[in-house]
Amino acid sequence: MPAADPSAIRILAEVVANCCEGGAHHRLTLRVPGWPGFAPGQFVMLSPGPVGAVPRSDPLLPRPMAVFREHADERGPCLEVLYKRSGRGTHLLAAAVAGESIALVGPLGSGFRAPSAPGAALLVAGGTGIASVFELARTLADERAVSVLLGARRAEDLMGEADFAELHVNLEIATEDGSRGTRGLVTDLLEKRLAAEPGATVYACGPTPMMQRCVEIAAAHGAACSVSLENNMACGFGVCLGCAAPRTSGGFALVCCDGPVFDGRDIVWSQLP
Amino acid sequence: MPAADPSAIRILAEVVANCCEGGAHHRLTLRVPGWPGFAPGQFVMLSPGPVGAVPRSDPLLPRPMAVFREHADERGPCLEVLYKRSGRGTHLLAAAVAGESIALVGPLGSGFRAPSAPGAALLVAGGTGIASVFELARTLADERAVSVLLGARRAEDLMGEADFAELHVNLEIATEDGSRGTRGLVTDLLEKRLAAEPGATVYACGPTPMMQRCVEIAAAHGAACSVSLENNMACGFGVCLGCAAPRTSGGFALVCCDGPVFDGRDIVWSQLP
Amino acid sequence: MSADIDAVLEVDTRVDLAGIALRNPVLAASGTFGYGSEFAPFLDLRKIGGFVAKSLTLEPRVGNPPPRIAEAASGLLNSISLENVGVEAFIHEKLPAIPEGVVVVTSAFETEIDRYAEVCRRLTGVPRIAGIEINASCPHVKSGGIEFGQDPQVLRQLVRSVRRATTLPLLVKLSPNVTSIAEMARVCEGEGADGLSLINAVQALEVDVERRRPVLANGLGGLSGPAIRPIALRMVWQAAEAVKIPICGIGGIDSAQDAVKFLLCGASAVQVGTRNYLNPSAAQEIAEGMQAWAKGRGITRLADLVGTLEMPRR
Amino acid sequence: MSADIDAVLEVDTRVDLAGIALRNPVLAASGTFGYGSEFAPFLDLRKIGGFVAKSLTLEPRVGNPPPRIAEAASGLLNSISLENVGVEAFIHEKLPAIPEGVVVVTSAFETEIDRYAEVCRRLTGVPRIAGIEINASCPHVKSGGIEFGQDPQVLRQLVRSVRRATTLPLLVKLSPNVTSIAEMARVCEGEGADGLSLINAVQALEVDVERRRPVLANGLGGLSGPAIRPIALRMVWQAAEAVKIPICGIGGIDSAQDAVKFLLCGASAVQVGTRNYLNPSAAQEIAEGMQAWAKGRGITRLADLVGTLEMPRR
Ligand SMILES: Cc1cc2nc3c(=O)[nH]c(=O)nc-3n(C[C@H](O)[C@H](O)[C@H](O)COP(=O)(O)OP(=O)(O)OC[C@H]3O[C@@H](n4cnc5c(N)ncnc54)[C@H](O)[C@@H]3O)c2cc1C
Ligand SMILES: Cc1cc2nc3c(=O)[nH]c(=O)nc-3n(C[C@H](O)[C@H](O)[C@H](O)COP(=O)(O)OP(=O)(O)OC[C@H]3O[C@@H](n4cnc5c(N)ncnc54)[C@H](O)[C@@H]3O)c2cc1C
Ligand SMILES: Cc1cc2nc3c(=O)[nH]c(=O)nc-3n(C[C@H](O)[C@H](O)[C@H](O)COP(=O)(O)O)c2cc1C
Ligand SMILES: Cc1cc2nc3c(=O)[nH]c(=O)nc-3n(C[C@H](O)[C@H](O)[C@H](O)COP(=O)(O)O)c2cc1C
Ligand code: FES
Ligand code: FES
Repeated sequence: MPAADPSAIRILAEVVANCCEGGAHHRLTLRVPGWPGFAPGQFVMLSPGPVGAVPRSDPLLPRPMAVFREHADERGPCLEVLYKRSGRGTHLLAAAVAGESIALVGPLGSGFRAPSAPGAALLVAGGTGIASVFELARTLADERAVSVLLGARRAEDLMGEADFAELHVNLEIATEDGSRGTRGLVTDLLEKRLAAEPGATVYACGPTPMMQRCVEIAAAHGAACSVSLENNMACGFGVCLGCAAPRTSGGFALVCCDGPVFDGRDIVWSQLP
Repeated sequence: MPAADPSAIRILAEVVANCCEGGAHHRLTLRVPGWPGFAPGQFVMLSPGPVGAVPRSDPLLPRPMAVFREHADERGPCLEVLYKRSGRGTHLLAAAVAGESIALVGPLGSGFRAPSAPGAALLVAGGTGIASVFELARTLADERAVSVLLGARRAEDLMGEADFAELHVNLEIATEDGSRGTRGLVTDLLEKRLAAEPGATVYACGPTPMMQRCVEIAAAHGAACSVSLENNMACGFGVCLGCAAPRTSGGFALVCCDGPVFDGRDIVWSQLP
Repeated sequence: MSADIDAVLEVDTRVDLAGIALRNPVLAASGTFGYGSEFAPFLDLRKIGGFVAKSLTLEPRVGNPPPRIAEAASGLLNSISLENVGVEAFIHEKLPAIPEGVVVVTSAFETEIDRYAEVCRRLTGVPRIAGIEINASCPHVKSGGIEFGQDPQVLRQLVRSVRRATTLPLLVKLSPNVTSIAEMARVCEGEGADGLSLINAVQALEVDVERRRPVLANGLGGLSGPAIRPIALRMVWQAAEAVKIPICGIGGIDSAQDAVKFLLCGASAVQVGTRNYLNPSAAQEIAEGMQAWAKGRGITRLADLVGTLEMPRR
Repeated sequence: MSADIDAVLEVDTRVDLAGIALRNPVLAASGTFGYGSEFAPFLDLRKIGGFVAKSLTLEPRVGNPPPRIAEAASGLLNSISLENVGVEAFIHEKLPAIPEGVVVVTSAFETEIDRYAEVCRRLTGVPRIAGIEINASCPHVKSGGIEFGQDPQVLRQLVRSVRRATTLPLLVKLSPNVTSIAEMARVCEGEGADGLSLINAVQALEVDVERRRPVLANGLGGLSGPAIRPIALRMVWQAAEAVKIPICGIGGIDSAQDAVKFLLCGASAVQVGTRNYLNPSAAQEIAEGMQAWAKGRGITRLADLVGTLEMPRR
């Protein structure tokens, strides 16, 4: 059982900003003194809601959120999280206002590994998974050709598009209703690009069926495909054993510390929760 | 067992405003379509926190709050509540922003009875009890001499002073540290006024020891004294039997529907929770 | 097309609970709904399946001294205990105040078996009373304070005795404070109970650290509300596996989805408890919500949901 | 003046738990603290009383298929079950990684009594191991799946057997899924257990209404967290009334005040469980919080709080 990132910290982070970016999408900026930096694909556990004298106990568990990116201002390191307001935890998160504190544990997880092959990188993302690949896109773009393929049901469901547009990457978008980019599935875009760029390395994060399809497409083209899983988690650092994902080689991997990033072939997709 | 006010309604009331008035004091204005009006001393049960798709279950119970006053704007009836942010429920209440909904049940309780004697009315209030006597002061002031005696530990702990100052009442204030009004206890003010105005009727709402002392002072002067109790409640309309207060005549009264207003002599003060 | 389906699909919400015909499976739980008419301002009593009145003893009883309630994490602790108007006052004063067409189940609660039986006899033959629920969570004085529902032998004697005392549909409300709810369920079935209600509040304690005393004046209390829902679902499922008589599921039901969970676990109907305090319109909202839920999924009979949980076999 | 008192008053936080000397009464609970070193980034392991390692079986075990956790109202449901590295890997790989000066209690967990005893034998004599906690909440295969801790006869045999197998301080961790925790406590005391730990998670079920299946792949699970705290406080108080051996209180402890509640109910020490997931610094914060709480009230020894709850007598 691998341990959590030894540089991980636990802190009451101050909310610098927490803005709705249209629909259910929000951008949270947290001030995190002592933040040790992070690798693309790492995440934090956030416990929204009152802390201190009047702690909340429902919803109980913290929520895993990818670190979208980090920066520093005059008062120290800050990090940004993009999230979708969906259930009880993210509703509570959306209610946090500047100046409040949110308990944070991180950085957690093992993050993405840089491509071992020299070719292009194809990043496929959908839903909340989009937030997990931004930093990967940014860093890889310094050294190689990067295509980012974003998928959503409708244009409104796209998260962080403007941020990606600022990177030196080839950005392609597919929506199921055609309201933005190509009409269809993002995996169709992947199919086309892989045909055009054999030898590319694929990275995927999003809904399970999307990731599973990416792994199949990559395999058919003989390309490596890393995926970042979004299992439910209680701790995020390898002690609750709650985030188990079945391994092709038998037994279970812990998504929080063996991953969240895995080689797509190592996961038994049919048995994922 | 008397029933709840038959005009009581249950509604998701819209927050019109929810402002901090310094320190822990807040003023909440709710739009309540169908609000049937209220008698001085009646209260509502408020369930702060998310409703609908993502209900909260902790803290679980609604909180009783006196109706401070009511008004109507072009969109219908509104009511005002003054509250002190103290525990988990009121912290959650303080987080509600305009446009959100708060579940409300009310008006509840039996309220104050007008004095049976023709003399002056002496209203003694401290802590959150101040909110319970405002409407009583306002209505009684139309027909008789009214003195309002407000007590607090320090000036910052006084709630709604400016509202009382606008009424045609004799307003006197006592603080324990002397930072506002007379230095000392509000019950000392009562003692003086009762000596000056024998035959006055006393009304008291505030911390239990304060109310108990008011009852003793009134008794010593042969004056009637009504008190409004602030017991913990689960339902507010007579079915949980949780708000029991021991009666002098034996057995228990339900504060929510037999009261919250009682003749001070009817309560066994030593056995109040 | 989907509008057509909407028009055609009527969800049949009726259920039979131990011989009591209910227009829908949502009742209000004993002790949380007073004697019914208290809720008239907040819901239409004819739109819910029915309600179980506050447990009745032979004589009127005053309750425990305050504090009697305390808040817990997602739950409520209470020690209201035996407080009620007594069986005669219920029959003569409370029952007539309940509108026609409302299904009224009564609840009996005593400290000795003979007295339980006597309460049942008094309730039997009274018009408007649809059934009796035996509250077995009362401490049995003769067994040293252990609840009637905690000892299979005592429970057997109790059910045998009350079964003889009434011809009304008889539900036994089980205590959750037991090692095996299945065993208790079988005892009741064996003695001719028509159905089971479960669970009652879970025995619990909350402490005031400053005063070094229990928060409740009475010491121990019963925990209810969402906190106990997963415990109640487990017990309903275990009881439903053990017996054939119908079950009424109780414990932390807050929403239509919660109610559906109990049906899936094997309950034929449910009772809403603590939630009634928080939202006195809850029982009706939950009943309507179940109908909407079923409709949205093309389910035509709520009764078809009962016991359809697919439990993995080990 | 008050500054003087502050300077003078040192709170003695030391407690003795069944022969294990602890620098303060706050341990971390088995299964919620891994093998200890996972928490090194988040707290100083020497600032807590100690920790109970994840329960060990003779052989390494893989756990149940996912989902293994589900959120409940103020609680967590889990079906992690037997997953662990096995007793040998613990001794040779995990134990050496734990810093010196940290009190390590091990936990044993098996499906047969002989195997429990064998785990205890292997742990006995290993340097650094301060004691053994017997996790009695495992289903006993020979009794048809009922937990070891649910049957007094089975529990008696288990404790007798493990007592013979080790000279280490022996704690028995009781299952809360019983009618009488006092009876189970007395069984353990009678068989020579040095202390009791309680409670383990409460058996529970959460349902996915859309898929009509339990949320956990395994079906039933254990409920932990604040939701069960009032149940745990009740059981600790009942067990403390029944036996003289020390008790370690467990269940939903979130804060120093919660921990004090358990001491008042009769626990000599406490274990923090689920809260470690939410806040990996929690155990240390709670230990320090208890000291501050006591200091603020002029209490000079935490051990003086144990069992001082004033329970009203009926
Ligand atoms: C590594 C990782 C990175 C992620 N990054 C992002 C991101 O950058 N942006 C983003 O928007 N989302 C991200 N997610 C997903 C995010 O964590 C979920 O959307 C979020 O937890 C939903 O919480 P909620 O409270 O709004 O939903 P809820 O409705 O409360 O939760 C959804 C369902 O899951 C259950 N559930 C939720 N959390 C848990 C849990 N911890 N254990 C068991 N059951 C649980 C709930 O009971 C419910 O049934 C990430 C997830 C992972 C694992
Ligand atoms: C008739 C009436 C009118 C009132 N009017 C006002 C008013 O106008 N303004 C105002 O500020 N306050 C008013 N109060 C007092 C107000 O209801 C309390 O201050 C409030 O409940 C505190 O809630 P909290 O969540 O902030 O505190 P908490 O700290 O959550 O509650 C304080 C303590 O009481 C317990 N508790 C709280 N509510 C309950 C309950 N319902 N049942 C059991 N235990 C409970 C908590 O567990 C805790 O121990 C009134 C009370 C009554 C009875
Ligand atoms: C304040 C209170 C009083 C209760 N009184 C009774 C009672 O008189 N008879 C009874 O059978 N159950 C009584 N109950 C138990 C409820 O009927 C129900 O079984 C329990 O609260 C669990 O359901 P819930 O979680 O929905 O509240 C009472 C519960 C509460 C909270
Ligand atoms: C995910 C998880 C795994 C657990 N594993 C074990 C275990 O291996 N052995 C054990 O004795 N208890 C185990 N427990 C039970 C805890 O030690 C504790 O008794 C229980 O969770 C109640 O305490 P809490 O409410 O503070 O969590 C586990 C609990 C959880 C939540
Ligand atoms: S989330 Fe706890 S082990 Fe992975
Ligand atoms: S608060 Fe429920 S009866 Fe008074």
